[in-house]
Amino acid sequence: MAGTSGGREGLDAHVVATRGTFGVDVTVRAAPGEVLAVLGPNGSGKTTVLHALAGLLPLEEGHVHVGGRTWAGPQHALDPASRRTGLLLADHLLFPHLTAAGNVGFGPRARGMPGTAVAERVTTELAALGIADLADRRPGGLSHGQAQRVALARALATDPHLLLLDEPLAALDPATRTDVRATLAHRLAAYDGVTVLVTHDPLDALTLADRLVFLESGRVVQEGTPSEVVDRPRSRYVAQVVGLNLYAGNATAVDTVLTALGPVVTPGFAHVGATWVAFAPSAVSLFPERPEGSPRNTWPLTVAAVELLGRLARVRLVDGAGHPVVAEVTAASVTALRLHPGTTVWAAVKASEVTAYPA
Amino acid sequence: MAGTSGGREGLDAHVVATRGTFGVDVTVRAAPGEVLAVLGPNGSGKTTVLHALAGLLPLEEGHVHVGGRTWAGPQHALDPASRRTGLLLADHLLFPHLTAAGNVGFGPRARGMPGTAVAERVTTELAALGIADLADRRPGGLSHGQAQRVALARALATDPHLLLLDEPLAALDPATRTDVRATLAHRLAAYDGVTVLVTHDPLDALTLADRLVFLESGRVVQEGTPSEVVDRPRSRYVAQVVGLNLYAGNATAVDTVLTALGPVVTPGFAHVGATWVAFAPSAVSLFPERPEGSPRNTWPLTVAAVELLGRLARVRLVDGAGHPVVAEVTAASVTALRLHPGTTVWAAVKASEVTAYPA
Amino acid sequence: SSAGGTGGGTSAAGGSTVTVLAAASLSEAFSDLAGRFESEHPGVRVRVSFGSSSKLAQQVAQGAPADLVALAGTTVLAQLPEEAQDPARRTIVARNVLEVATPPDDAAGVSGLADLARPDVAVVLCVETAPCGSAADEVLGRAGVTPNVVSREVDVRSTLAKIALGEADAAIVYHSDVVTAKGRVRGVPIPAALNTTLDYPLVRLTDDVHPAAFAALVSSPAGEAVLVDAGFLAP
Amino acid sequence: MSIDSRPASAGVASPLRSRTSLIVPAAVGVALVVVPLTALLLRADWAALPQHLAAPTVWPAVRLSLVTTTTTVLISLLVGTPLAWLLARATGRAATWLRAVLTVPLVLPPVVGGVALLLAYGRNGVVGAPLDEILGVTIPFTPVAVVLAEVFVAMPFYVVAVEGAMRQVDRRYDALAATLGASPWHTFARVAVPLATPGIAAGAALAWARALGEFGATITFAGNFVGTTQTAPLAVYTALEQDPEAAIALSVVMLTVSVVVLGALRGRWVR
Amino acid sequence: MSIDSRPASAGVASPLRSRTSLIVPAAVGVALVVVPLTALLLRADWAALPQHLAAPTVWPAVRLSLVTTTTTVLISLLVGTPLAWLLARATGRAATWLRAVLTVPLVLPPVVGGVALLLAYGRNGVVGAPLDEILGVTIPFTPVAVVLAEVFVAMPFYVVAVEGAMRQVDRRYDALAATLGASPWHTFARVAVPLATPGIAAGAALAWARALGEFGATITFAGNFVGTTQTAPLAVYTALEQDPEAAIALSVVMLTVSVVVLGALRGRWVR
Ligand SMILES: Nc1ncnc2c1ncn2[C@@H]1O[C@H](COP(=O)(O)OP(=O)(O)OP(=O)(O)O)[C@@H](O)[C@H]1O
Ligand SMILES: Nc1ncnc2c1ncn2[C@@H]1O[C@H](COP(=O)(O)OP(=O)(O)OP(=O)(O)O)[C@@H](O)[C@H]1O
Ligand SMILES: [Mg+2]
Ligand SMILES: [Mg+2]
Repeated sequence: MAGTSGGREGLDAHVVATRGTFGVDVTVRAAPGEVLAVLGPNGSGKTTVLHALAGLLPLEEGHVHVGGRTWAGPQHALDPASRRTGLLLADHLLFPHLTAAGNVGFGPRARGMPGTAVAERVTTELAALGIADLADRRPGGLSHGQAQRVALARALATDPHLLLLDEPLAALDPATRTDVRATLAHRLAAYDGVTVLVTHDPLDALTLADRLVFLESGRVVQEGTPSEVVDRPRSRYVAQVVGLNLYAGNATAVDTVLTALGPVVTPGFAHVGATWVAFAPSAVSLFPERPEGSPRNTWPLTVAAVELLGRLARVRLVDGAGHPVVAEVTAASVTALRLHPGTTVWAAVKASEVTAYPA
Repeated sequence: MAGTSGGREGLDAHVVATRGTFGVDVTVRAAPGEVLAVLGPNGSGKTTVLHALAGLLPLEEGHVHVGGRTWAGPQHALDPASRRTGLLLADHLLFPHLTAAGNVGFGPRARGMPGTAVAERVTTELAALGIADLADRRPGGLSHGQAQRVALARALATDPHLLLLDEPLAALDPATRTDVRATLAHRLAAYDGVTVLVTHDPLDALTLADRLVFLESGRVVQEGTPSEVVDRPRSRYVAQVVGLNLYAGNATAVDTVLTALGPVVTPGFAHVGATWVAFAPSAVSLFPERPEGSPRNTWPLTVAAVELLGRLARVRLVDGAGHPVVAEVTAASVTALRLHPGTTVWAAVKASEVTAYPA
Repeated sequence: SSAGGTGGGTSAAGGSTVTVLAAASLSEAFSDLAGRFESEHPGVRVRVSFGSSSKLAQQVAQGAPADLVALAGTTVLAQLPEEAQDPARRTIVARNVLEVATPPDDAAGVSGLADLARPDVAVVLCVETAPCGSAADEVLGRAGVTPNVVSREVDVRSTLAKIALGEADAAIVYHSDVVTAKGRVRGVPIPAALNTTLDYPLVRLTDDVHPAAFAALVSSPAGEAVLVDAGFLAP
Repeated sequence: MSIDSRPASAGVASPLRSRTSLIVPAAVGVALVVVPLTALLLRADWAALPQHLAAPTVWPAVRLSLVTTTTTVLISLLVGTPLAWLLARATGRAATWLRAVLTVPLVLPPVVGGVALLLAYGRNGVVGAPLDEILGVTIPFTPVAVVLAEVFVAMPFYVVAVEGAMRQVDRRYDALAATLGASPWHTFARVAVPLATPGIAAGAALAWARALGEFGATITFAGNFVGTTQTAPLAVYTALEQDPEAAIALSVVMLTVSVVVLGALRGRWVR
Repeated sequence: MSIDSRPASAGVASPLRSRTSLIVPAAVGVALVVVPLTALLLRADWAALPQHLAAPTVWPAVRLSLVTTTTTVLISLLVGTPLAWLLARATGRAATWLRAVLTVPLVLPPVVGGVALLLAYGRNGVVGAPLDEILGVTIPFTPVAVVLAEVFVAMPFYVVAVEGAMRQVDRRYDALAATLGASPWHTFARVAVPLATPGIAAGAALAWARALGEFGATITFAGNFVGTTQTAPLAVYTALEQDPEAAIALSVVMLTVSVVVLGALRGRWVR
């Protein structure tokens, strides 16, 4: 796809739109070639933003500039057909009357590509996603994951200036997902337009995206590079997604933060006031009795749930006031500690495993 | 749902069916109250099996016995309306003209439940999945994940004798997914019918299911309890899903297996002949030079791809003949070893980290 | 040189055509006469279109390319274009009288106008606005008979259908209609003293030779014979 | 997740040429219908209209038309909807031929349709004769005959249109309803009918309009008696024999009524 | 993933009662149409059929009917399909009223329709007069007039039926096609038309059948000239005057032709 699109100036959009009683007000910016992952809870407005960018939902305010051109502004809005987007919808919506090849070729054909070129392009796109043998199948004869790959191929085949992918990998089996993710990473690296990728899978976001945007209730709650977000989540939801325990607190001494859990000792930091405290579930050790020795943070907690994941177990705990702590321990410890909902245990976290940063 | 369904004798089905040129021939059995997870690559026939169980696809051979009754046999087949299934389809297919409440109440109402009881039931089901506030919304006004939860509520609301769930959690955000998974685990534990759960997420399978069935090309390739499967995968696909490196080999000495990668030293075992060898990605260490010391299995490999997952990185390597090895290392090592596609490194796995079992 | 229509007539290049519009009741007779004319005048085609008189009048008013129009009754003449209403342009080519029609089996036993007053005899008449309807009213009035009318049919065809299928026991239609029905209805004559006569004017809309010749054929003794065979009275 | 159907375009419409290629044929289509209607309106004798409408036959005819056509539409809905649904989901030759047979009344010249009705329900008819002998009921020349004629002529339009619409209802919804325990009737009433509503509305409009315009079968089968069987089109036709101006005035009124009824109903019903 | 539509049931059909509640009204519907047709077939004079069919006017009438009705359907497809699509996607009052106006020819007694056509395209008509003066073209009493009359009467059926079908096409497909760069025309041709095929087939069948049965407007506007404007229904009408048996025989033939054509075409076309 290299060189086919003119996204020299990337994406600059401020989307204010409503759907029923729900409103979004989101600013997204990306440099040419960048991949922007949009994450957020169900119903936070991710799809709504994609639709607004594609022109399927009118802006109430704001603008969409792509590659230096104005797709939507206060006076003027291009219709969807005049924007060059490649849109993959979460419920893929393949045209039921067209074969897989017909679906993938629809965009190029609609944009006037000659027949033989379309056929070639379709073959390439389908082969890249490992579904060349399904070219003549109608959507009715495809499995869910196969249909999703066809829809992805259809979005990619339009040489878009802006690629909008809504949960492109959700229906894929883990092995295929790895392959398609790699293919996609490869494609997107060579692509000079902007990609906006909606996903619920942190793995997708971390492996494919240059920047992450987290939405909640139609507003951006955090954005940054993957490592910024992973290291310093700034909302409970973000922390949950990247797999950290996160607490808001107040820095009271050079190395102690007062949180809902109680005072948390950290390796030290250089500021005062509102502070986030984060630590990984794997940093939490569980003991039947209050442990002695190095961990300086210990809390008595009650087990709420235990999830066995093969050799590992994820243990959800709560303190007396219901504040949650997630611990990751070996399956063996679950047996040894007789962990089951209701068990009371002591959790310990070393100060060196705690991260603290200003809110 | 406890006590409402008569699945005393569980599920005993042998499904032989075709869809176009594709055929499945699968035997599934489950005791009352058991949850059976069906996994497999896209297009392996998981949905086809569910449809056959629900009566949407005729059997060519075989039978379906549920709770001691024959739903389908050689002579005779109940139509879908006479089977008591709760079916959740992967592309949820909510009735577009009914509200969320109308969708959830459709089944109870169709089975003759009086109006007030239906309303109560609907409220309970929606509340359990955290979408009580969406009761009056039409599917057009729901987000993807919200719609999926409504569809799940609809399947659960029918008091089925056989619950068939096709990727019930795929569209949920990670936080909701955890919650719904917990709710579902709770529901299913109290449910005395059989649940067949199709999923691509090993986490769903491991946390919800009593037994796993892996399909490939319409045939069962492995089945067993989660721990059996996690510990001893018996196909490349299964190994990939549970996150292990797996090689077929031949036991030549008491502790060495000859595999495609070369001889692999194991902690020892008590048999000869065809043998599977498995080790976790996290057991693979990477070195710029051939390491000295304890690891007895070392191979020179080339990096094929590196995926950064926050603090961790997954490195895909191949040997000279293209056999793959996956390693999980810290993000720091990726920088230190300058790992990028094409780098040659040495991989080492301690013998104690290797599992070997007869094929 | 034309009165309301220009006709497809002789003016048309290559072979000439005479275009005739004729009342539906004339269809058998005029089809026959057209065939005769064509065999007597090789190279001349006669095209005849049949319809209800009022429809034909309307078509002429809207400029139908016709040379001749034959109407049932003189009342519709008023709907023709003014030029065509010139009495010099028309000749009466046939007449018709009313008759009582009954089903062939005559289950109700209708033997004359007076029987129409019996309550067990279901009578259908043409609608007042059609010539056969107003004429029937006139006759019944003259005879002092008040029949048990179940329907006022809009045209002769549906009136006859009711009788032929035995839905009604008697109707008042024209004699020619009974003749055309060929045994599917039975006719009971109405005394001349009570009866009325319907004139069939043939109006010349153009002055071309062939139409005039066709009009002459219709008025000729041979034409008269054909019309009489079809149940009309000579003018 | 639905895509909003409002166009995002606030001004510029770039694929104008392409839109033209739809609008031009559509405009031709509109013209083919509207030009003759306009001519009719232009030539109508508006001044004499009140006088024409005051004629004593007008109101009974309009009332009879409204009553019988409404009945016809109700019968079509009740009886034609299940029929359309069964046909839409039926496969096999029998269904194909039944479908074709049901379109026959569309093809039959209405007058012949009237004859067929007489042969069936008339005093000597296949059904009518026993009915007459046993129950003493005669159908022709009654409003029931008008309804029968209208149903015969108009219901096939409804069935064909609704069958097309029902076919377009995704079969997966039926299947899903069945797994939820819905009987065929429940699926029909709660799934197929609501999903095919636009088609049902269209079919009902077609049937109503066709019934309202029905002439040939009614005159042949039911006759033409003021107040009993003279519907509006028969009144128009009767007037046409003598006074075309009055007939045109009457039809203009009939049209206005029908446009208003259809416009109001469909605007509310559909969308 | 499609749900297979074959029923899984190999024998037992348990919700029989519920199925009955669909089948009974459907059967009533079938009876309402089939009983009169059967009566017609029973009373037809089969022995005389060959003789009736040998009449010299039969073949020209049938041929003219086939040619003009085919033309009418083609015009409806070409012109009515875009119109139906635009109406299906249009919102607002203008569209509502246009929709109602387009149903007027369904309501108009066909004879009045013929008068309207004469007023529009006749030599003194609104459009006809200039056409005659400038181009020397006259339309009435030609096969063109037959087609115009059939289009006027039948196309509205097509448009109404197809509009209903097009409305049922999920709007999300249009929107999706637009994001893929499809112009309105492309969306219409490649998405809307294929997805509405069952409705289009139904609409075409309706229009064809209606055109084939058309009588009143044709006889008024186009006249009744053998070979030029006498279509099959007019031939039936003319025969009815002299020999009802022949007329019925003719209509039976007409029906047979239409059932065969529709049965064969729709069987192939739809499904
Ligand atoms: N007609 C409507 N009325 C009220 N709210 C609506 C309407 N349509 C959509 N919404 C709401 O808009 C919100 C945003 O939906 P959107 O599809 O953008 O969410 P999302 O972030 O894509 O979620 P998901 O992860 O589940 O796909 C949802 O909460 C939804 O309920
Ligand atoms: N009409 C058809 N002709 C040929 N093959 C078909 C047809 N319909 C379905 N198939 C094939 O049947 C296979 C089974 O499909 P199924 O939906 O059961 O897969 P699945 O295991 O559910 O996959 P996924 O994980 O993608 O949902 C697929 O490979 C599909 O391509
Ligand atoms: Mg979404
Ligand atoms: Mg599937």
